[in-house]
Amino acid sequence: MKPTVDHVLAIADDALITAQRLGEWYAAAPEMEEDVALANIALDQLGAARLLLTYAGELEGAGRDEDALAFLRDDREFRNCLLVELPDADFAVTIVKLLFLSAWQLPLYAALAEGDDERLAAIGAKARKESAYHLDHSSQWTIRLGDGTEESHRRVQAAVDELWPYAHELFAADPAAPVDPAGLRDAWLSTVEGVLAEATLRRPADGWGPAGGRTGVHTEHLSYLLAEMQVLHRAHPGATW
Amino acid sequence: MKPTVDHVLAIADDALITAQRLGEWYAAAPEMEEDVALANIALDQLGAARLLLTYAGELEGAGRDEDALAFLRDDREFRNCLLVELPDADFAVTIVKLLFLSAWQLPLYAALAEGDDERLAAIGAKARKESAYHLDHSSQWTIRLGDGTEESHRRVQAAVDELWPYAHELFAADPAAPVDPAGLRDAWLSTVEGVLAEATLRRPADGWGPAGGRTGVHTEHLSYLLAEMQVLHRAHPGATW
Amino acid sequence: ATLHDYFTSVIAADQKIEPRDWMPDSYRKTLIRQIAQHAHSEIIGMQPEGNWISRAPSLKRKAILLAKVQDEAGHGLYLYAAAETLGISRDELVEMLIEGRQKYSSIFNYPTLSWADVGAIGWLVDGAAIVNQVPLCRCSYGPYARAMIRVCKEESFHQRQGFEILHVLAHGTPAQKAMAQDSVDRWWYPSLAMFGPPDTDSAHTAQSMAWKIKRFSNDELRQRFVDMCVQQADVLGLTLPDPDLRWNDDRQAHDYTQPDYAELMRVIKGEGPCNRDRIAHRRRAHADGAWVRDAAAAYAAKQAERQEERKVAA
Amino acid sequence: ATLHDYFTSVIAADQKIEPRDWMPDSYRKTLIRQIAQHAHSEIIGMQPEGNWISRAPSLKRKAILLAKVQDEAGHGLYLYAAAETLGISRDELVEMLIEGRQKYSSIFNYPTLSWADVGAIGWLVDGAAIVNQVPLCRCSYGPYARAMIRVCKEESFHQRQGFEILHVLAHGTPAQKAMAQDSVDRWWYPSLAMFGPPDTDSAHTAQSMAWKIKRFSNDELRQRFVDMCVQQADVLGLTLPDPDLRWNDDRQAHDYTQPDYAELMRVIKGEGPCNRDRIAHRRRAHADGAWVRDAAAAYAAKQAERQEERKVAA
Repeated sequence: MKPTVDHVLAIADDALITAQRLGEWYAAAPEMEEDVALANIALDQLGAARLLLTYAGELEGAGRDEDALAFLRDDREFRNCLLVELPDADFAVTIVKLLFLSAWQLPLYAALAEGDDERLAAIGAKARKESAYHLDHSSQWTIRLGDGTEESHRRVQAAVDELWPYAHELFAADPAAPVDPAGLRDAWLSTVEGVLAEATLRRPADGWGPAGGRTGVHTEHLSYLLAEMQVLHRAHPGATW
Repeated sequence: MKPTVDHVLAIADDALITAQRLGEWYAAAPEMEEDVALANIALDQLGAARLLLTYAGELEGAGRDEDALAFLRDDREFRNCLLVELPDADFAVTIVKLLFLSAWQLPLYAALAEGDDERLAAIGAKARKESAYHLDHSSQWTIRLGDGTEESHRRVQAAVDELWPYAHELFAADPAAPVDPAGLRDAWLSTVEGVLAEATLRRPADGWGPAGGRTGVHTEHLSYLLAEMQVLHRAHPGATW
Repeated sequence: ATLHDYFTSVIAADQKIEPRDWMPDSYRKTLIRQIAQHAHSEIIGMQPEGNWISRAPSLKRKAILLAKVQDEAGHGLYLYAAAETLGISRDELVEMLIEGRQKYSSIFNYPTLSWADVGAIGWLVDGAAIVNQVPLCRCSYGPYARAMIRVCKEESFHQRQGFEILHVLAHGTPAQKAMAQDSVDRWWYPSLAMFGPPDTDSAHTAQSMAWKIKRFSNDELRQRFVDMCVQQADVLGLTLPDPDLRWNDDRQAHDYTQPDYAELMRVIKGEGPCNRDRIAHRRRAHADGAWVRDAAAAYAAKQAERQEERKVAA
Repeated sequence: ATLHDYFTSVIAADQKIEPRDWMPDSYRKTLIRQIAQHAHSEIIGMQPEGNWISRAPSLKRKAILLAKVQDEAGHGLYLYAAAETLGISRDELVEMLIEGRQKYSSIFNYPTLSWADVGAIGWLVDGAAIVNQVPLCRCSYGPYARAMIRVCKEESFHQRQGFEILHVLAHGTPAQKAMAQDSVDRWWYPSLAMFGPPDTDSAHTAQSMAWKIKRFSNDELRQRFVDMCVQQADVLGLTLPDPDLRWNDDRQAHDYTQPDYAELMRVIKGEGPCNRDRIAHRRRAHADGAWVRDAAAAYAAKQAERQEERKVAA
């Protein structure tokens, strides 16, 4: 059975919005090496997003290509989780967002790679390798920040506390999805808890879990992000670039 | 002789972009009374902008109303000075921008009120009273900040130093304008120098004077401002609101 | 007669308690809590609507919205002033707000996701506020009652503006109409929840009624609001998202589905979509503005000193 | 033979000076200044183009632009590494950049006002950089020459991408074509100015030529660039904004109008449209990142200590 358009869009939009947020870091990372690394990760996420959007467009069968889906939907039509659209208030937030996301993307892409749908399997096989790098990169930074200075520990703990509730949305059960997200929670928890422990960080209690992204009810942040991302494309309807 | 469209747009766009920047302060001013005051000033500027844009549209004769001019031009078509589009990095910057602008708008509107063009005279007569309030408000704050604490003195002096070069653009000679801006410089200087003196602030030396706004060559900031301001209007071509 | 007797007789006679009058401590505390919560709601309420100032789709709408958000700041100011007549300072109240020790209306913890939400807030949220507040114009505490008269006048103006926004959208392009309906779908139940828990669960109602701070129960007000909205939704051409909403001839009122009070409790507890953002925004504004307030205070002190010196010299 | 004689003979034989070799102090200083300025230009040069990452009009263009800006960071890194072989640290160089004690290419003090500017920077600015840098691949200082080989390979890739952006625009809608022409109009003269002042006014040329750091004069390189662009502009279908540009059969080269060197001097002095923004951005990034770099250093120190302890314990 083919996956639904919305299921593919969810994964695609996670990657696209992540790339967009990471792209905001250009020439502003704490180290030049990190400028290179963040751009690399943004490129990986963008690459996966493009393949997934293209596939979603084909499944939909309405003639929308990757650009139509990226630039001509409004925020109520985006299916990404709330986590990825939150503003990157500081480097700690960026790193923890990436940690939480890539610890989810990695088992997801791995499962897709083994799944029935050939297209998703091919995309998953490519993206899982990249996810492994993203997870490693964000884990290393989480550990450095957590076990670094008092200031960095305080900041990264604040980011973990702030973002933890948003991780719940990633695992909302959906048996109709190509990979039921509920099944990814154990792998995620074991990865993330391990990193937090090594980083001398406190794992927050579970509780409040804001959601809505998968059904298009986002935070107030997403429409600003899209306004900027889409402005040029929309200003020239039908143009090619 | 009727004024040119561009001359009216210059004054209109100064007011419009000022209103847009001031609007960003909602629920974020240092005091609640100041939330009210900044919104008031934003409303005055917006009101003047609407009258001027409407008039510019009539002069142009191409059927563009205030909204078409506000929402459907891109940054290269905007005629505002660079000063008003600069980001309001802190409250001191906001106040000094308003001081510089209103010390220019007041004699400008006064001269328009006495001028030959009836429409501009009517707009000038209304707006000059508002400008007097804007000038008073920004002067009082400049003095309070300058003669307040060490920190506030430092911040407002930094804002004055940063923004001073941008004031030169306001006075570029243009004998064809309804009011030649060059003729406003003396009044401006005497007002602003008086305020700076009372605020115990140093008047910067004249020198570099970035320009380009009046011919549509702006800073990189304006297109972001417009992307946000215009996003909704542009997303629904032809709709009424 | 004791002071308490006098207080009771004023209330019984439907006259006003004024700041100079003796009043029971619990009456004072109840009023402080309620007025402060009301003031905080105005201040926090600037945020969801302010979110659309920069993106308002026409200059006229931008001006109206700016003016409305400005009015809310004004309402906050005179409500804080009314609370101050009870012997507490605005600074203390603001402190309690940003520390989360006092509440504001939970409705503002929902996000404004589209321009139509500005309309829906005006129509439904301000509409609910008016239904709540009109009786407060006759509240037993004078300064609060008088503040409410002014607030209600402006609120009903705002409500009409919200209605008009939705009306234009509902009669506009298909995309605009969909935007309006989506917005009403999201704001309807949270608006119903603004009247608080059902009377059976409401903690403060009985005492507040006796004191004539409150004049109608939560459920009475909620019913009044529903009946009002049904009619207006019809004019708008929009659907209230309640399949069980219908006229009940026996009750001479509409039957309707209750909002999810468990959700209301979660949002009050802090688990709404925007609780953290709203308070963080307020805290940031407060912290970022500290140097400005310090400067104003320092300048005022210097000026006072200078004036003193001039007097001495004269 | 003295060390100096040996140095001179290596240069004369067109061989490479390597970090281990003796070199005159002034040669070292000249190279440090030039390589550092080059590295700084890569780092500052990320900003004008990066300005369009968030708004790139298609996902493919976004990816290409992200990759390009990333390459610039990479170029910066290996140019700083080349400078470090001369006995100065990257930290010192970065410090000099953000304090304004070392320069970067003045071209990056112009704003990117449209998407077409990303194309124009690729085509004209990277094009000019390549004309400048190809001879540097044969520069007498080994590490710099080798860095240049790698940089030039990537730059010519970037130049083709820029050309392609403009080509698509110039063959697109009227609005796109106008955008492309406007962009070329704004970037043409600043690009010509990238080759520096005319030979008659150029301070460092003679010595640098003798040392084989520089191989052609400013005016020779500028001419080469003009001749190259004329042909490519023709393919693009865009006009170079110089009415006096024409082929001179005698010189077998194009005559052209010189850029405004007074403007160049003003921009170098700090009075370009974006000098302050570019440096402020760099400073802010440096300051905002300090706590992260501190954390990384602290963690590395702890790890080293732990390893030491493990060794002792073993």
